[in-house]
Amino acid sequence: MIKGIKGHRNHPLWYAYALHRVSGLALVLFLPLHFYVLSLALTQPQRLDAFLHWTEIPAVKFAEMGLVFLLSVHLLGGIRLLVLELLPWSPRQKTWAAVAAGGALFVSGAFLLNAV
Amino acid sequence: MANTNDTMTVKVWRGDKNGGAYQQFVVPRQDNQTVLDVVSWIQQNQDPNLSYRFACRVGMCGSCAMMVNGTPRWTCRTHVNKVLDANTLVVAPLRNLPPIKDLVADMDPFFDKWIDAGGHHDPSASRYDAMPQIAPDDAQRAVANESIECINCAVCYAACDTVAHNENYLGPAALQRAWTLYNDEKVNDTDAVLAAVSGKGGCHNCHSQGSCSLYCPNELNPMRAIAGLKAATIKHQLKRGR
Amino acid sequence: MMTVRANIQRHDTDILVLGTGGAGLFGALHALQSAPLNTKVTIAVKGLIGKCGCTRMVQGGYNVALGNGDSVERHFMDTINGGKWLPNQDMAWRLCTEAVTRIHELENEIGCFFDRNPDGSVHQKAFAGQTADRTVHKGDLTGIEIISRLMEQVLARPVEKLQEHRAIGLIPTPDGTALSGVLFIDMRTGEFHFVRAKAVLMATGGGPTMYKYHTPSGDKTMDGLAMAMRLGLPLRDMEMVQFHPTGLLAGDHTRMTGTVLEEGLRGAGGHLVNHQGNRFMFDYSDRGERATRDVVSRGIYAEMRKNNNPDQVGMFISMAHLGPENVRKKFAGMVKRCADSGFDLAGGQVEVVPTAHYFMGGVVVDPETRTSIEGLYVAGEDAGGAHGSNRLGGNGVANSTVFGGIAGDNMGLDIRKMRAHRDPDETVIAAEMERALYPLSKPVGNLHQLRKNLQNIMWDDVGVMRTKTGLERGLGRIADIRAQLYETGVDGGNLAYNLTWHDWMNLASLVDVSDVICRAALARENSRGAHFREDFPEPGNLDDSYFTVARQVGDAIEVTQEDVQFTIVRPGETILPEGEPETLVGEHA
Amino acid sequence: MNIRLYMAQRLSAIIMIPLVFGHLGVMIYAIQGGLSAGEILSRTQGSVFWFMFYGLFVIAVSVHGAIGLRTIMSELLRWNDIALDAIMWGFGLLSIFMGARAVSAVTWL
Ligand SMILES: Cc1cc2nc3c(=O)[nH]c(=O)nc-3n(C[C@H](O)[C@H](O)[C@H](O)COP(=O)(O)OP(=O)(O)OC[C@H]3O[C@@H](n4cnc5c(N)ncnc54)[C@H](O)[C@@H]3O)c2cc1C
Ligand code: HEM
Ligand code: SF4
Ligand code: F3S
Ligand code: FES
Repeated sequence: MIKGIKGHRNHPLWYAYALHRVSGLALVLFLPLHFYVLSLALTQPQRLDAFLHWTEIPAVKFAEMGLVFLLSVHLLGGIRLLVLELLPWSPRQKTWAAVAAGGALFVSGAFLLNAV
Repeated sequence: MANTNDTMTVKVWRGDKNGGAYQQFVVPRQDNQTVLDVVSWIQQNQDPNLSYRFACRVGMCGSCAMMVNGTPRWTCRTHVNKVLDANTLVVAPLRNLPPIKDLVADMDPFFDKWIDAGGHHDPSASRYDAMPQIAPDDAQRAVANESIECINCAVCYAACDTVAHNENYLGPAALQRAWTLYNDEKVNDTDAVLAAVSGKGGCHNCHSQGSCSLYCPNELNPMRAIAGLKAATIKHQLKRGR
Repeated sequence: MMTVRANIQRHDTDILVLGTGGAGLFGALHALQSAPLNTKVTIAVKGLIGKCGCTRMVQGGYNVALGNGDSVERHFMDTINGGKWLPNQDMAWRLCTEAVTRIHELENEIGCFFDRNPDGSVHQKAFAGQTADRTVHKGDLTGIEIISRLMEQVLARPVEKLQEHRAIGLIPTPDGTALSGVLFIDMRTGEFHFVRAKAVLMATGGGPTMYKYHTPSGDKTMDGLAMAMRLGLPLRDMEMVQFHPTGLLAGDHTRMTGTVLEEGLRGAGGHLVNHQGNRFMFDYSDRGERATRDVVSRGIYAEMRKNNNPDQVGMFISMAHLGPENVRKKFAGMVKRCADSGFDLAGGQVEVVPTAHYFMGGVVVDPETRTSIEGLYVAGEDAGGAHGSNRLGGNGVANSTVFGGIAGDNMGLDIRKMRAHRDPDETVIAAEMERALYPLSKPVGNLHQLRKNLQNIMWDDVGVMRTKTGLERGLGRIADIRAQLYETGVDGGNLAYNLTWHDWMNLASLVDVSDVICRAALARENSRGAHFREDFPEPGNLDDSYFTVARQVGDAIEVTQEDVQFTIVRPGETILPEGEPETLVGEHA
Repeated sequence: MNIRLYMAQRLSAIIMIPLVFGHLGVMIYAIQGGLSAGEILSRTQGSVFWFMFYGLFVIAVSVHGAIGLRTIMSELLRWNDIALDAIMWGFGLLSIFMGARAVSAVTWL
């Protein structure tokens, strides 16, 4: 597994947890900004348009995509957690949970590549 | 002694609650050598002041757990070959518990939480009553049986980052015990079990990091038990209509 | 050289329990139940509560007659026969009757769960030497279930908890007729601690760890019996050391060596083979590998002596013919444990030796656990009498939980009559402290080697098979070890959690008790149960059965013999109703 | 975290699952079609459906995010309960307020 990570953390479920937290935190920080931009439509539609043009710039687009990426990662991770916590466990669930963690990573990675 | 193939480097944490540092030893390698044997060898042959704890030496008492190369393990049943990294072992007292001296951690917080989680049987019958008839293939009993092998070694407790970050968190072993009680048909007041795990440090703090289940030396699955508690508490809450 | 910091903390309690095995924990719980409200109960233990001692290591299970053809009478007769007519019959009877209540208490009040039959009733199986399916169990980890549940009950109650407190002396009153309290070392700080109590239960669990190969947990070093001896209490059956036939042999350097490979392996059809690959147990018994522990231990030992290949000390247990997959499934825990130390139990062979397992000897008590000194109660493996010369598998936990509970009941009642605490004999406190501090003033030496030497001596001279010559040689060699021990010092620079200091005290206890074992073994010139004299292989006349009593008088040990009182049944008789079959256990295929 | 916060957080998460899928869908569609303020607004303004959709979303995400933030602050910075509750309510209310403005901007006539 990954070198340099503290021994007890070096496994897929822990990575899934860390990713979920980081993505959640990033989304929380992004949310007010997002709302602000949208509310521009009310007061100054032209500035919203300008902003949306601004989003055509690759770097910005990349950042926006990053957020979409985070949202989808968080979504998949969240679904995984909800399934794990609220639905009954089958005997294989421990393995299944690890697979799902990997799966969420993979799917969101693919999404990122697609979108860019 | 030179560090050859016949020896290994062992870094041992020395200190107490006021802090400490690693001290290096060179220890001969042997067949069938456990980490506990390595630590014992150092105490018996190199430094008589080294402190560590063990009792049963066969993985039944849960006294000997330590951090070995960053990972919590029962040392009496951890073969050196399994954990040796670049011919080096780094041994420290169990994480998430206050150190007493060298490799000995104070396990009281772990057991205090065990009791706080409601982790003991509240009798519903007496010694003069018959033993309950319980079919071995009873589904609920099967769930209760799953964690019966817990030796309260606190390996899971040391592996969990939620424990590290949240001092109220009851931790995987205590919650798993509560889950067993919840599924024990001998327990009358399952509401009380759920109440004990629904407070500030309760099961809802678990982030399903899974380190507990991964490192439990008895291959138990506290993560699953905690998930069970989460679902049960929700069901109970919804039933109460709130 | 260090200056001795002989400051000592003192405090009082009402009821003090030493040890947290089955006996200690039940003692504390029952004392809380029977004592007047607001009685202070203190529990002091060398390790952590419930995490040290042997009760946790119980695998096979708990003997109790629960009907289905079995009866308390049958359990009793098995116990007497197994003990070769040496048990104290009143104690054995108490054990068998009370076990029935205790197992119900464990299930219903303590919260244990024992394995069930398909119909939901409690499952019972038969250990060797039993005539009924009697052993209640939880898989092969019965002790974990029992002790974890007991531990929780005690932790949840308002009991004063002195963990990692090592008892080093039972302190009498100045006139010596009663106990005042117990002197401890708080292992975490290295400080002395004297606790006065109206009633003290000693339940430190014996534990014959003075043998090269032994099964008990590392904290058990016969401290209790050594303390009792210094107090002048009579000890009985001290020659009776039970060997388990199949201890793991994994090398000198690993603590795994000596640990038990479970009985069930032989029961399920495991073979014992010598280094030529031949089965040999049928040379020693027509029950082969399924003979009782003492017989199989002697068989292995005899075969080991025949083999003079120094690289192959032990014999081998071989399971592969039963199908490795099958073995892996049926004995999952054992297979995994062997694999952890590098052996393949399911498919290969594992080297085994007889290993010292249980100590039948102990303090002379009455069936109420009272001793000859007021205020001191002894229960569990520390107490002698219930098993006589041999303990049946499954009677160990039954014994400790039954008598621990009885002790608790009695202490709770007896303290009602005891108004005040008794003052200690300060000279004894001073002497015990001096004894503990003694090694700190001597030049540091190799304690570890010394303990190994003792263990070799006990194994060679006072072990599975004994002779007069060997025992006499052993006596001399034990004395040598004692002399060397008193020349071997410990670095006392830091007494906090100083394991080496405790190793010294451990060895001191072991030497003291080893000496008594050897003397008692010399005194018994016949062979009964666990005690086998090659020079006196016959059991002697059962009607004239006697047990040994050892006592320290001044600096000397006196060993005397006392006749067994057949208070319930005489040799050749039975208390089973007429027409009862001899055994209800079919030979399992 | 206690059971009420836990339930609120999980409930809001469940509510958001379809909403996020919907939102992501719109965004991908929008990206592919090129995006202008006018286009967005023409789709959403005056639509009761989108009002309900984003209204619910804002409430759910505010609850969910606020509780999530509380958890993180509690574990990483070990704030006390008062500070934690303050940041939770502060963030939640701010988020609802800003979100309400955004929704009304996007869906009002
Ligand atoms: C591997 C193994 C398997 C066994 N399997 C079975 C079985 O299947 N069935 C059965 O019936 N029996 C079995 N036994 C025997 C059984 O475990 C014992 O007979 C019984 O548990 C003894 O209980 P106890 O309470 O007397 O002592 P223990 O449980 O050994 O407890 C002794 C306590 O005293 C403490 N102590 C020791 N010295 C001091 C001191 N100086 N100061 C303070 N505290 C001290 C110890 O730390 C410990 O807490 C087995 C034993 C072993 C070793
Ligand atoms: C469908 C959408 C979502 C689902 C299913 C979902 C699910 C979850 C779940 C189950 C948790 C609990 C994790 C834990 O306790 O370990 C969580 C935490 C969190 N979520 Fe979401 N979430 C979603 C959307 C969002 C959004 C849009 C935000 C941004 C505001 C967000 C922010 C957070 C934060 C900050 C946490 C705390 C993270 C932590 O405790 O580690 N979530 N989410
Ligand atoms: S669940 Fe496993 S790791 Fe945790 S205390 Fe029990 S045995 Fe140890
Ligand atoms: S590691 Fe900790 S976060 Fe939960 S799943 Fe296990 S208790
Ligand atoms: S010493 Fe008992 S579990 Fe390791």
